[in-house]
Amino acid sequence: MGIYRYTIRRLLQAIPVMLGVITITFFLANAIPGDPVQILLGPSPSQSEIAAIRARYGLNQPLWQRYINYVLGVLQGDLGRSIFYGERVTAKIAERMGPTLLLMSSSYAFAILTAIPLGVISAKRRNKPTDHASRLVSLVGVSTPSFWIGLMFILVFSFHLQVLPSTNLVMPWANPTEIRSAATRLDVLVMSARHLVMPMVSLGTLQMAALTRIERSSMLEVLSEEYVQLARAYGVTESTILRKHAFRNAQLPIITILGLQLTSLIGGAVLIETVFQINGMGKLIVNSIFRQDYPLIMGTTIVFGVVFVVGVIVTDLSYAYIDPRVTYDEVD
Amino acid sequence: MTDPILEVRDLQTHFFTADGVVRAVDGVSFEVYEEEIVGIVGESGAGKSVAAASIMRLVEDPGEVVGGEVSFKGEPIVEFEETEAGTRRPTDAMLSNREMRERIRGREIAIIFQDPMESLNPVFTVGGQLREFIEINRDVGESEAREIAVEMLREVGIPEPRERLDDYPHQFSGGMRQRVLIAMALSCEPSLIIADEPTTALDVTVEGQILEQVADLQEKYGTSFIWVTHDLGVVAEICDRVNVMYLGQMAEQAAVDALFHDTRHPYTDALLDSLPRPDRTVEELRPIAGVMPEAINPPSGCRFHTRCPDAREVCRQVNPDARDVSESDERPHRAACLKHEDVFHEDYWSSPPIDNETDSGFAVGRTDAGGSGDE
Amino acid sequence: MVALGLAGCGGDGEDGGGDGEDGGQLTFAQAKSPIEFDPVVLNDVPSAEVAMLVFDPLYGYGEGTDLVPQIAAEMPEVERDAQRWVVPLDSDATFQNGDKVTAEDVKHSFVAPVEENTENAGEFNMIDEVTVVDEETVQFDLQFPFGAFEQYITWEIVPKSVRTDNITYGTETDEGNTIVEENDFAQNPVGAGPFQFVEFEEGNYVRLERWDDYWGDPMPTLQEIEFRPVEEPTTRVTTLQNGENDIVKTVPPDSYPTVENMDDAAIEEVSGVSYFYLAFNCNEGPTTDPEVREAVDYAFSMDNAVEQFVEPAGVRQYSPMPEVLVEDWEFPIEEWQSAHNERDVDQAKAILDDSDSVPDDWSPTIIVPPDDKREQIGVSVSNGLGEAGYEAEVQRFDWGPFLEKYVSGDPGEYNMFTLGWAGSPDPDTFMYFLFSHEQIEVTNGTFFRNEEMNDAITTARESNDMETRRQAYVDAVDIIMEEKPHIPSYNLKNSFGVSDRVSDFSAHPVDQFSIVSGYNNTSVQ
Amino acid sequence: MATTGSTSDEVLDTDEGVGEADSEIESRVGWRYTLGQVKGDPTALAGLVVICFMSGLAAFATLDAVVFDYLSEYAVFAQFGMRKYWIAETFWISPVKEPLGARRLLPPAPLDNAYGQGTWDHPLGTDDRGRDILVRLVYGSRIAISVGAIATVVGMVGGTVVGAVAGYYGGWVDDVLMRAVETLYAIPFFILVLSFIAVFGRNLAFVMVGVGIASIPTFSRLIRSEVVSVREEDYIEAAEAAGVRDRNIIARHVIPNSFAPVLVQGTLQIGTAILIVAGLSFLGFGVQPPTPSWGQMLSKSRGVMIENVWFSIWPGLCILVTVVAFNMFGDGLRDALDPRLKN
Repeated sequence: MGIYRYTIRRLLQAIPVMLGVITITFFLANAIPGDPVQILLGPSPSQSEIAAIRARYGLNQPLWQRYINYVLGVLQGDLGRSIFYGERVTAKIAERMGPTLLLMSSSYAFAILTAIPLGVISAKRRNKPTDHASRLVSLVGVSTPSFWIGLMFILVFSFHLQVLPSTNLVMPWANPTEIRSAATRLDVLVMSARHLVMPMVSLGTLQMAALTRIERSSMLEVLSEEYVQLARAYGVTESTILRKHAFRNAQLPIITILGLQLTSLIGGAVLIETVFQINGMGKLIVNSIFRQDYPLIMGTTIVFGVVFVVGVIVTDLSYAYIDPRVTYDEVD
Repeated sequence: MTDPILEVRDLQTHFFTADGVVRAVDGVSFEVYEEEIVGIVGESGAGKSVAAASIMRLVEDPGEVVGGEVSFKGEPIVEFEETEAGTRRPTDAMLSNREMRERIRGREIAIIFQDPMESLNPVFTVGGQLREFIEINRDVGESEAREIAVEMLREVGIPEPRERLDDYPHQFSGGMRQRVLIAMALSCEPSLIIADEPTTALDVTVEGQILEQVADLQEKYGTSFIWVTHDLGVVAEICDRVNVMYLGQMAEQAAVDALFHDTRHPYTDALLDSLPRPDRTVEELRPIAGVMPEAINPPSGCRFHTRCPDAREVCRQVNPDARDVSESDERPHRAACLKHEDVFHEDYWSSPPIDNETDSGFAVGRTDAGGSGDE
Repeated sequence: MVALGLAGCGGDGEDGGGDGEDGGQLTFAQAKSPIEFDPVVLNDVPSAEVAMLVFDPLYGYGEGTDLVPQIAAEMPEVERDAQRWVVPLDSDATFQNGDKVTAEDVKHSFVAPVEENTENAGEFNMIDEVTVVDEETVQFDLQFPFGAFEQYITWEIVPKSVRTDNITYGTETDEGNTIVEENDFAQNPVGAGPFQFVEFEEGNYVRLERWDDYWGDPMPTLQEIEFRPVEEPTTRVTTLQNGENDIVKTVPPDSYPTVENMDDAAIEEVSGVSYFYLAFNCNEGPTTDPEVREAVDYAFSMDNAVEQFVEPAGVRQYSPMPEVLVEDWEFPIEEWQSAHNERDVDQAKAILDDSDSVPDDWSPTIIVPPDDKREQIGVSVSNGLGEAGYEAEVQRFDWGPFLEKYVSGDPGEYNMFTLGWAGSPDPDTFMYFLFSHEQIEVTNGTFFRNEEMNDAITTARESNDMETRRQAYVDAVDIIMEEKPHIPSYNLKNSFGVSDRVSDFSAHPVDQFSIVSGYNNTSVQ
Repeated sequence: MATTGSTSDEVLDTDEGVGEADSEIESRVGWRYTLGQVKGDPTALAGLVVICFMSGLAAFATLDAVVFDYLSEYAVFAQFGMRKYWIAETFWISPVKEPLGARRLLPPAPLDNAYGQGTWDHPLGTDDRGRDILVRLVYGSRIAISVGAIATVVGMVGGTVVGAVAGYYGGWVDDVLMRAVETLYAIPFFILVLSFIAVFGRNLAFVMVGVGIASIPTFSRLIRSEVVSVREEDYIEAAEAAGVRDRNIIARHVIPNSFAPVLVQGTLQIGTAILIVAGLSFLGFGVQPPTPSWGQMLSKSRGVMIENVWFSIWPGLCILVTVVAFNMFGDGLRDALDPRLKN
């Protein structure tokens, strides 16, 4: 089966999952106590005004009717209108998507780029000091609350050393003319990198540690495989073995984990966005829960669900790309 | 006869585990001459594969070659010398890892592993893997390596080899993969190929075909083989000379006919008795009593005495090395058994027999092993 | 006359602030992100802080709580015993789109909150009619004589045509209010203030730049202001320390020494017109009994709590009247202060144990908003009651749920709560909203009913005679101090951590801060 | 089911007996072996020691904070003066109330800061209300350990049931259940728990259940794959052939035999749950004050981080050490159960 058909099939399979996500979030969000209209209108609204607002948000209909309308709306790409902002949910999410995706992808990049060498070195020098050190780092890494790392970073690097900014993430794609003290694209990129480094490391540490552990054990397993011995027996150098013969195989478990870890990455992003005042989806959803802005709660959760499902499909596709044994029929 | 191309003397390979030192190979000597197929036979755990790996210096952590000599065409692959402190250390002359990699592995000695399913890297094409090894070991360019690969695949009986180069290992059957591995070994044009149970994982018909093919190819290319197996039937089919290993040591070494027809060691006898043969019924088959003790705690004296039907008290005390027990007109025939009293000069025949037959070999083996451990 | 004089100097200011002099760019860390900039609609501090620079009010404040005409040409003419207020407008006043500020715009600014029933509607429910006398004169007719009205005409003026053109109106409700469907004006405000709106990204920044054609005086020195929300107070202090922001709002009490010890920053502060308090549920439950409220006052030490958790960011306050008002109105603060009980746990325990209203296993609920200081006050009360043998639970809620709960009157939700109120420099803005019966369930969560007190508040509200009003307020506060529906707690300072790069920035008791005014003009190096 | 119940139960009796004995022997042997392995693993042992220590503290805190509180309602106990935090207040210092004239934000004993010199009365310093940090850490262990453990048990039980049923029946049951689990997985767990708390309130019980539910996918996937492989083994087929009912097969044979990896995952999951709960507390969704919890202490310390960083460091370290311990023990357990993975 071709990659396109496979992708389409996976997307089709994702439909019931997404429907489930929509259903769960719809009923959960609607079960949140408190009347959003009350919050919207403030003290002493008139009856007719309440009625008008209810009609506007479709709250005057029975729950099942609203559910059906909502699902139909989602199918047409309409996630409703935020009660707090009065804006379309899709517009609000589009506005907040950038920082979150930037944060998540840079954290993943950080995690992968540190975990792979660390895991490989660890496996190569098994039970040597380097290995012990790397294992200690990963053990502590998976056990430290990410937000605490973030707080300590701010204290040390922003307050005491004053070398890194702690808030107001600058997007690398921001227009240089709109950014204070930035003249060129390069300035913006440098600023963005300086802003990103602390949130990225705080969020990425857990992933980095988890991946290092997997990389190490996976590498150890591959290095004891017979085909690696065979390569040695044919005079292939150790570095070539690591780089070529063992490396690719050892990445297979990593790829699977990358897809599944997305959910913990998203959870971490909620905290890290709060710590570093990053104006992304994580902060949006926490605030929406506080404000009982449930169209926004639902919309954000659904979008996160899509991010996750797409992430898993992408990892499966790359799995099939790396491992020829897996055909697109078999991946599931 | 000319000089042997490979000479192994008193090779010792130990594994240093948390539970103690495992003497997987404990003083093994043998040699391989040009254009011959030498068998190494033994039960699993006898140390055959470790011995084979030791020759290539491919023993993995926590294993280590700790003593003895291996020389290949006069080059010291393994060579130790005594230090003043009484410990052993590799000599300066011993080939460095780099020399091993660049001059010996693949180029001079190639290896074929037991499991064709595990020996090929699943994420690279068969052609890619072949080509890489050919390029490394024959100093040829990419396209030439490709031609050699195609030629060699055809040689080992893979149909449409050119098309199949771009296939991945999982697209080949087990037998086909083993042929690929054989092609891989041959295509590097080594002087010696170590085949570590290459046909064990295959079914009998495929095994037969491959053995035949190997025999033909061996003749054609004049390559020497070390054929590691637990199957005396295979040995009988293709080997010129045989080494029988038991618990890290050599039990008997002889030309193949002599071994089968003029067996000089009780262990070989037992092995032969356990071999199903067309001229015997199932009832006549006699499996070897008991299991092989673990190499971490070998019995004292002759290692086989716990299971040996001919064991006597002296066998508990004296561990015989393999010595030439051949008649003067014969080719060399070595055996490590004290019953050749004329060679070993121990009072075997006057020593009281140990009764291994009545009790289960397992129980006796354990008691004796325990007893000897206390001594 | 003063206003005219100022307007006359406008030309000079313009020259001074022109392209020749660059007063720099200011970054200002707010405590939260603004949401919208339509003064008719907005009802949160961060939005108001930005809007006050884009819009000029009819009257502004001087350095203290004194009123200064801004778009108005002079102080209003008060007629018919303060039931009619006539305001002449400054003929120079111009909106940023070049349109003149007219009486029609002023009228719209005052009637729109009621017509659209925005959250600010309550502020103007005393207005009977706004009349456009001529293009430069507006007349307000009130439903009753209302002396405090001058505090309400500090309202910011919006350009009617621009605003209404950018709003999509929906249906009219039964009460004659109009529902607003979309309000683009709130995202693209145009006012008559010294700064022009440039760009806004919710949660990220608001950018304003100097309006070089500002009609008023003085012309700001600052070229540009960027507001950034930094919600966490410690992080705000951090951004001051590492230079990310030039000014940070609200220095938390524990960070005072930290900011004071910074080499290149200082604290700028002024007492605010605000009042923070502990209130009781007088609707239902044991706290309806004045004795129980008395006992709670005995059970803990508000002095101690304020000293530990509020100072130096605020000061102890003994009545609902903030310091400024006590001074201006010469209220008998010593007398009120003496109504406060010193901590006496035994006394509290004795009262509570003997009281018929208090069950033996009474476990009161104290709800607090998401603010550390008010939470700490709540915990102090809880600890005090615990020592008296009654385990109280402190529940911290976010603003949404909190605002919903504290006006429910349900003792299952709360027996006590801590809250604060920021008003204008007139006692009415505190007394009416916090204690009048009319505001019960709206902004008064005590449900405390006392006709005498309510009458006094109404009398004071509907009068223009200073002495009558003062006496009425004294009477009302006396009752409050006696009956204790509230235990007054503290007055918060409007405090800012200000980098040394910034000069001539000023904290303000009512407006929070002043960037540019008759007495200051902020600039950044 | 009801009508055929009696007969099949009879059939079952004999079979059950056999099956039970078998699996018990098997698991007992397995346990002894596992424990033996763990004993030889210093890291796992160290983890176990820390876990036992923290659990001991938590048990003590639960006794003092919960059991005594409950008993104090009975006159029999109340007359001894038994009450909430009795032990702490009698022998040491109250974990929830600051003493009169308490000094806030003191540093650990030998140090000093803007608030004064640390004293040995408060070896780790005092918090934002002047309460002793050490005693609050001790009592905070209760929340961390109990929430971590209970949430994990909820997830484990839920996940085991779902995974076992899906794996055993296969077919459409499997499809439906696994799709449902995937759905649960597709909603980021943090958001799931947050909404769960928003719906049901900030009760600790709901936090535990919420975190538990959020971890169901992990367990159900794990046990499903185990079940699928165990199912193929002979003794299940034998039981099936003997007419043992499905649910009994699952309960008595399949689950016990698939339990090892679930236990390993469970140990690791407790650590994860502790981290999640700390994160929730940080956002303000934890236990209500004044009940001490590590996450809440961290959250409170944020406001005075610059002035007294120790208030932030201690609870952070407690979380770190506890989670490290669970990870070390979990790793050791896994190595013991699956020596192949051992390094």
